[in-house]
Amino acid sequence: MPDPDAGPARCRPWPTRRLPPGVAMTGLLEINELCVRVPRPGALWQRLGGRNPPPLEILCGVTLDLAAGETLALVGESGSGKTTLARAIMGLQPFCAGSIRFEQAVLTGRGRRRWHRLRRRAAMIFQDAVASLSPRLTVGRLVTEPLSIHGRPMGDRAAEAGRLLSMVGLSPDMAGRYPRELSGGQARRVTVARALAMEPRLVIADEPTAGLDVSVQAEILNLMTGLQRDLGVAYLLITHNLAVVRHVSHRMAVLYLGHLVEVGATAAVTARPRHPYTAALLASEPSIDPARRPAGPALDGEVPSLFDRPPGCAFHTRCRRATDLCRTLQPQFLPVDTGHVVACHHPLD
Amino acid sequence: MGVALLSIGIAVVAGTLIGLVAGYGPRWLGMLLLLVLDTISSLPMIMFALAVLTLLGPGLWTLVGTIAFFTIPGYARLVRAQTLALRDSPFIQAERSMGAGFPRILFIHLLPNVIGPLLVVMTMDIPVVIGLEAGLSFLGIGIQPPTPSWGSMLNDGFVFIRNTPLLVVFSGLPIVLATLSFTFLGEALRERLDPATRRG
Amino acid sequence: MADNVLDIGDLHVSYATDRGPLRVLRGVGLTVATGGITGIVGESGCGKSTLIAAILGLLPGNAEIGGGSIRLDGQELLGLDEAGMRLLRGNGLALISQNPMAAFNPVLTIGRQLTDIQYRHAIPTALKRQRIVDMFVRVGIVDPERRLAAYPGQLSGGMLQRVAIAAALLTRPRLLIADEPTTALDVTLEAQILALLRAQHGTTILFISHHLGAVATLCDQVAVMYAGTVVETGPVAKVFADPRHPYTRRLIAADPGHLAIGGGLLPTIPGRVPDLTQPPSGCVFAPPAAWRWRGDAGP
Amino acid sequence: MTGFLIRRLFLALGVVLGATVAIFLLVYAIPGDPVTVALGPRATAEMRAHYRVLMGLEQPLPVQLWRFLTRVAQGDLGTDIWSGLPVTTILWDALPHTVALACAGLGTALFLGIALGCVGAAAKGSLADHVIGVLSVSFIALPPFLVAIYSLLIFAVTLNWFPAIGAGEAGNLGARLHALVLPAFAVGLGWVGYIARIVRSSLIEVMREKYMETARAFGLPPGMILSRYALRLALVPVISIVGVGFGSLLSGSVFAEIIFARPGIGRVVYDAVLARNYPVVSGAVVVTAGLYALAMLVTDLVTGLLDHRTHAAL
Repeated sequence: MPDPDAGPARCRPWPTRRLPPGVAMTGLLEINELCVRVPRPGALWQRLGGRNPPPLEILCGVTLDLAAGETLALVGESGSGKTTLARAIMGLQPFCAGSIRFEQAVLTGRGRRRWHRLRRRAAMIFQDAVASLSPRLTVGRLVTEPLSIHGRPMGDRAAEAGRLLSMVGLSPDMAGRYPRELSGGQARRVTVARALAMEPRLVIADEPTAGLDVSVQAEILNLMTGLQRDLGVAYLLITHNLAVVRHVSHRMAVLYLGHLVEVGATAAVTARPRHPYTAALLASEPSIDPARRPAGPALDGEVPSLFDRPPGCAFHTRCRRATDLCRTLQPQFLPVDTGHVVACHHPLD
Repeated sequence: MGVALLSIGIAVVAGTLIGLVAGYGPRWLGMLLLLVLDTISSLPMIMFALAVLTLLGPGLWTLVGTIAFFTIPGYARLVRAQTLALRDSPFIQAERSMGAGFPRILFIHLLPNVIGPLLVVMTMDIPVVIGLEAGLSFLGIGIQPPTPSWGSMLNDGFVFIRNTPLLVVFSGLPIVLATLSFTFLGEALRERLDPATRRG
Repeated sequence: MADNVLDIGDLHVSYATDRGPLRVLRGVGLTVATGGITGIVGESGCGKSTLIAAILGLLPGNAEIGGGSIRLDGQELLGLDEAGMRLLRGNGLALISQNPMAAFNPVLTIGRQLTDIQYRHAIPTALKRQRIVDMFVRVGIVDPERRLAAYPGQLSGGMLQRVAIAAALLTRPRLLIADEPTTALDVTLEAQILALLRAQHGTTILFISHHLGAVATLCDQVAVMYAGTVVETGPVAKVFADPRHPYTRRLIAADPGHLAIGGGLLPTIPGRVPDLTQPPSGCVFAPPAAWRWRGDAGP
Repeated sequence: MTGFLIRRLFLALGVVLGATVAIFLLVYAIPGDPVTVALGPRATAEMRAHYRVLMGLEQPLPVQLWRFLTRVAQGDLGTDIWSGLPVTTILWDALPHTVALACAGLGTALFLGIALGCVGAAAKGSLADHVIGVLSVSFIALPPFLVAIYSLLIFAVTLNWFPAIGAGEAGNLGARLHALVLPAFAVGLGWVGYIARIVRSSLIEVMREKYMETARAFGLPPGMILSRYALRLALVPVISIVGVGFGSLLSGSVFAEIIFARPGIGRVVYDAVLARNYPVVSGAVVVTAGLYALAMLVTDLVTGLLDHRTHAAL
């Protein structure tokens, strides 16, 4: 147990306890105690005096693993660090502590060659599909872009593009189009095709259905599940849509202000959330059944600013169960069930 | 007119390179280049051009070099701003996540998106530089006689402005026509390019 | 008719395009009962935004109203001139827009903008500011006095949406139009905003959303729009429990929210929304012949 | 805000310093012996040696540069080779004429440009908009010195409405203003077109923003919407252009000053260049660079007032 008087633990590594591997058969991706901090430039006189304010803690000691062929959903409100985690895994965001192990190769902050390898074996789908497509390239060129980056021989570029496009349910005729001529759903499919071009083991999908109509959302989700079944790719699915999480993910991890608060099998977590935040998140989701209207919002207030991170348990400012202990001491991760861990001093029953 | 095209061509190439480096390179280099560019644009162009041309002696290449030197900052700043706006955009992030290298990102993904607005500004600049060149010749420090120049013709006429005003009017007309036609050419080009760049 | 604040009958609106008129609204009929909350659901391109613009008289220049009527408390709005319309906006009609971040002018303070919308009232500025503070308290904004001096960029999205609601309520609207007010927000904030809107008893609200859960949570009545027409309308409980129109049925089925346990594939809506430059005659939903889907016999 | 100001101030100082070094190096790099250039080929060896020591030319480059910079920092720009007057005095006499010309030109340009831009944006797509568009483009394209010559020809020589040359009698404000009209017109015309275009496009862009729709949805009066909600933001790019423009306006005034024979800095530099009077040239460059830096600083302050978000940008 850390000393309760130590004050707010700023990015102190979490007590090292590996997560129970859950459904993991072969670890594809292991994230260990990952911390991301960004320096906060102070005022001029502060900089001259060499007294910069403490850096912003975006992610604090995140430990997660992902098995081949499974879907892990990462949920949390905006500002919880979901996208930062995804970017860190892809080597787009430097991290200050911790490690990422992908297919047994350890990746730290430096070393371009290793990231290069990861980028060949893993792919990311960005939140804004149209904006993530280079606007001056044709769709055919875009989907084959990873192949040419990694110098993968492809007999006929057009044929390869056609194959990738038809894999995601688009007509090969689309190859000549430009990103701005695509609809939201089509652009999304193109990004999926591009992500699958190198036959990756892992696809990180950042809000893959944000801004899409329900029917298109259903098509994209079906596409992703189908491809997982056929190709065995693992997904790290980042979303704030709990209905989607429940529908497509095997396990879920809940992030709050850069801390993981609960990890477990989706069915277990949604049926019986143990962290008050997870419970509130689940209760906030408007039900499609008018008969089950909530009496009031399950959670008051908003996520605190990163500039003003609360000491102790980051969630205590909004938690109805918070005690003095929560206000001073960061909770540790504790297993509550097989493959189900929670970081809370007073977990729900 | 050859002077104008030549100097703008040089300025565009140099400005693009500097702008790309300033926008995509390390932060300190960007700031340093920005300071240098600001300094150049803070130098009063015509006065400086006057000084340079008299000191180095008037000549075609001195003229071209001076004009190019002073038009570089405009292009470099434009390219830098565009690059800065694009460097954190999702599609560049996506390229990086696929493992694309620096030259690939720079030349295949950034440059084509920067070149549209650059062309537009370029065509708008040609008439300005034509005017400038004529102006310098008018002051007697551009292209030297006996090479004929619209500006020096004007200067010959200006001496007699009160007696034969028509001389001035007519020797000024080609300049007006040239600058105007280039401008409207540029406008037409802009109208063709702009919707595409906007949507893209 | 007096118990309906809004009464839209057979409204036709089309946009002039290069390919001929795009008929976005084709005979929309809709009523909003006094003091009630009516929801409109539909996917993008179904004409929701055009409908709002038509009610507010803010249709773009290339739009043409082809017929029908929009009555606010019995007063016909179509044919009203710009001055008459402006008298109604911010007086009888108020709008909460989709993206709270974009809804406020970024370079003016919140206090300034909320004072400006009370320009009709000939009361001292201090009193106007007091009214804003009172309203901020009512919509649950903590530290209301300080928020007056803040610029929109300094507030969070959830806070700004509360400010937007306060702004709308300040005008004591007869009809409050909420255009996807929770789309840009997190679930927890969405729940808070829905609860807040629910708590404004007596305010008539027209709530537009593509989120079925939000409509189910908030509204009394619902109208389902597809391709420029209202395909089904009725009390929320009835429509969601027992949808009669095939489109409504598929829309609800495609929403993963209705499935308690995940896995498998989601039902989708095959085919495309018809091209509204050449709308089909008869039922708009009929044309895709490929409607057959999982043994469903169709309409 | 304070931090922003200080940073901008440092940048302005850096720019002036850079300009000073640049002009120094340029003079240093003159082909041929500066002494010969200054004194002419007939000077005796003794005179040259004396002058060389006087100017500190026997010192190594960094020492000379340092001396030059310290002198400039103390406000000493050297001595006119021909008249023997301090360069500062000469420039100080010429400065008001140039500043007045630049301000008048810019003022006209701003007034006309904003008005035309507003009309263009309000009546988008109409005949008036097209006419304004074509006019603006033509204004930009016309070289300022031609505008000066033609306006001189039309309004001074032919119509005789305005004086053709000079800056007006000293002390007579009316005469001074009268003499300022044509040069200001010549200097500012190109900027009218430029500003009109920017105002038009940025107004149209701002009008499309979501918050403008909100303002309309609340029934705010159109006048208030235009002035308080739209123009304020639409003017931000205009102001930053004007800051850059002030510099080119200053140097653009060279032509106007020569053609209208006004005793401004441009005229002084032109004469000094022809006479190879280097101290005056370099002094003028330093002063104009200072004015430019000042204009940029003011611009940044004004944009900061109009849009508080710009503080964070630098």
